[in-house]
Amino acid sequence: MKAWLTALTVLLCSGLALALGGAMLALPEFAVRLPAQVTANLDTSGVSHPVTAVLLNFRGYDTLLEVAVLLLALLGVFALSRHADEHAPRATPAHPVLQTLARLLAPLMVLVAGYLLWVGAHAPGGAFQAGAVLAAAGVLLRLAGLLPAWAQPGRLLRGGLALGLLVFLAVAVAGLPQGSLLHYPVSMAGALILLVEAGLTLSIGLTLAGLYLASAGAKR
Amino acid sequence: MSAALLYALAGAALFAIGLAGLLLQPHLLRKILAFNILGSGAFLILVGLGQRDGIIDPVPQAMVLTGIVVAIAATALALALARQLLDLTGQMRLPEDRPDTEPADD
Amino acid sequence: MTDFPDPLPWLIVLPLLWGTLAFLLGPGRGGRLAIAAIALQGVLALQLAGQLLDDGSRVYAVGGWGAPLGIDLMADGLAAVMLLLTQAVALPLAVFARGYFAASPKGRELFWPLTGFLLAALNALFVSADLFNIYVTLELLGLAAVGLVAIAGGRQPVTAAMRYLFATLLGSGAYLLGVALIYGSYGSVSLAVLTPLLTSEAPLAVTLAAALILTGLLLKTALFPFHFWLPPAHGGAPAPVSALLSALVIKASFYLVLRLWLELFAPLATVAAAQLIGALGAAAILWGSWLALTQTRLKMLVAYSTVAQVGYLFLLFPLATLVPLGAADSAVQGGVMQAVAHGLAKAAMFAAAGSMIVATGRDDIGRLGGVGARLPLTLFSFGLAGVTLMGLPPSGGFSAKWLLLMAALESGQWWWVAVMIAGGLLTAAYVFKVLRRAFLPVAEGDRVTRVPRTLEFSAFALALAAILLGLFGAPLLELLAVGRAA
Amino acid sequence: MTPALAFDLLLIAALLWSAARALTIADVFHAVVLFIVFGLLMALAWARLGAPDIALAEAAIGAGLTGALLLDAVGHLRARQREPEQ
Repeated sequence: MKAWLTALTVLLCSGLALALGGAMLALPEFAVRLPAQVTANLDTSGVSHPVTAVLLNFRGYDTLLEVAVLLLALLGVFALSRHADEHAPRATPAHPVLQTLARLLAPLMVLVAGYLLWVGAHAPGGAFQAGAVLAAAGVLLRLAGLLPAWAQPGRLLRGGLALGLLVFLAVAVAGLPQGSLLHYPVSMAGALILLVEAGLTLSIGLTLAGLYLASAGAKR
Repeated sequence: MSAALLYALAGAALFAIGLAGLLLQPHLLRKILAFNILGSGAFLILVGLGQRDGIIDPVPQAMVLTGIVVAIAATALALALARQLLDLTGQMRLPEDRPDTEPADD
Repeated sequence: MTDFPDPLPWLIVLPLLWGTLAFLLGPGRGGRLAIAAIALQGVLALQLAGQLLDDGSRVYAVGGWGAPLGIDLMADGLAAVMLLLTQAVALPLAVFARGYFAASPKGRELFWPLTGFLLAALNALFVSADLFNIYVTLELLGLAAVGLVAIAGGRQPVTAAMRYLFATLLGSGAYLLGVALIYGSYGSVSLAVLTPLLTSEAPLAVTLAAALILTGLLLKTALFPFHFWLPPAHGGAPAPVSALLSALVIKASFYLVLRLWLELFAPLATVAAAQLIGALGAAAILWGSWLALTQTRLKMLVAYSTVAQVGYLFLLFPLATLVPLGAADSAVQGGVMQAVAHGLAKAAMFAAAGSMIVATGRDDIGRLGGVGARLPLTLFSFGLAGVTLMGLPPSGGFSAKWLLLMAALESGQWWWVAVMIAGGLLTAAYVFKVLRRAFLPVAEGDRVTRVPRTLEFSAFALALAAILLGLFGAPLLELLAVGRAA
Repeated sequence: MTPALAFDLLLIAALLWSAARALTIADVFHAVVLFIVFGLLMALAWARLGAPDIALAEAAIGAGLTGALLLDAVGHLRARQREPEQ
């Protein structure tokens, strides 16, 4: 019975793959083409890198909600780690070499994050990549035993976690009198996007690190 | 056939592999891996099909960046739940018994 | 449209804002803020409904770009009805939750922030006119819901949350694949741009996309046979969470199925597919009601009742697809009315069940003796909600089932009538099973304590609203007609 | 066959192999390692698709951070399995 069901599932999944493949080979010409529209509106977007323009301007609303998803996941992880066994979450002493390496690398990674944030306006990079590097620095420090696990975040940490979303919301709402949610005046678009990205980098870095520190790093 | 379409086809295969894994693997960690593979497949299709005429399209690329962040958020929540379940039941799999016969714990 | 403040964006921004602020305030804080903000959201939803009744449906270009480059929001009558339902259910439930968590603090720490994000996701989903943006709102909604199921901890709720998470992720995975195929076919994800492009001669990829998107959404709505995750999740969560999930969260994916079926995918709809969905709905009604009848735990009974009531929602598809226009209209009205009536009644029922569990200290139908004497208002609310679920006049449930009945007769599909009647009888059986127990005297060794009055009154307000909907449902149907092709 | 096409086909084969192996290999730790390999290959695929932003994010988030989370969970699982049953 079990083997029979497995075979059926594998068969159905293969069928799906084949149907998808077949369908992809028989597609018509595009009816709408967005790359040209992105290029045409790039000048008024405030940045010169197309992906950043889509992410933070044309489709910035998606990104706003996505930042909420990230914070939300951390809330879920907090809610669960609160019920975990009360093993004292403390840093375990790591190998001295790892500690030295972490001490050297972490500041470097913060610099790299800053660079990625800055360069995102006109080249690949931006808040998410920068935040990820920042988080990696946090994970590294944790692995080296230099950073304690987060049992529950204090007020300052909560502020840091929420900052990105709050800045983004404030900028979004500031556009309302000018016409619509997330409307950036052309002259200020570049500055506003950088402001949002700076807030996001900090919060995404903290949140991604928190996803690790609150659950994964909690018990050793 | 463009290279982009080739990657979209690979995405279809990855989606199917992930789907089969999600349905068939009882171990929660593997289910989480399977979900990530399934998601990667869908992302490849989004960008691959969007660029099937050989023109780089930043719109699906931005969507995939959004999707990757959503995926790690879901993965982290799933792992936290799986660890909690491990602490409570000693197992990293969902109990086989019918959910409506599970005893209440209070 | 230069009202200040414009209700449409604020309905999304406000809950995001107070959810974040509640998190900043610290564990367990933010209840009062939430209640005030949800009341304000209710005013905004009413204001928006007024605008729509005056000027017709409206499109809102976020960032001023406009589709297909930017993301559009779209509010029509259907969206406005769902927005009104959401705020109308959330406000009494927020009052209820404050009292509930004061009496039973397990899981209260992060309830308010998660609820804020949940409501933001719902409001954003109802007005989104962009397939990828809808994906993001679905993920926000799903993760918030899973987090809420798990907040109290414990083996059963965590297991249920895990199952629920995999179900909802699988659903959104299928949805996302569908969106990828549609973008790959046409080069846009805007509903307004896509609707004229999609014809009955759509490429195979689009047909596959429609199947994947609808299947993913049915999984999230827990339509039979995809209902396996719902009872443990809704039955195991704290009562205010169960109420939010049963009343609102599953309605969100139902709303998307309805909108996509009637609009974007309408050229692909076939009678066979509609009959299949209807048959699944019928199976859900019978199977869910039967299982509700066999439960021993009160919240599980109410949760299985949700499985059954979801079935009624899907009866509208065979009744509205490729049938005479009059029948289709009354089918849609009936289905939406059922969504609203069930939302109010099920929130009332879970709230009343929560009060009974707090009062008796256990979740056991066999030990409800004495509840009738000590919590008469709560039991009355449970009964009123039951009246709506059974579909007895003059409740909103009656109006809904009456409209569906008319559609069935008008389109000559009498077999759905038989299912509805059988479902109503089974519903009566499981509601009376609870009422009968509750009227018995207190069993020896048990005790029934009083509960805070806010718990009793908020449940009663919801149950009463479900009844009043039947008496004064006409304006709602008028609103629903805004933006729908006559 | 051009070298670029050969590279694409090789990369796709490696992607499918690592994905399938990650889901079927007996040991969970090996499965996670294979998944991290899969993530890095995905980053390469994104680079080939002209999407350096995604390649960066995939390497840092998809392979790196997800990998760290998964490895830690495996460590937790193993520590737990060594404990006697409660």
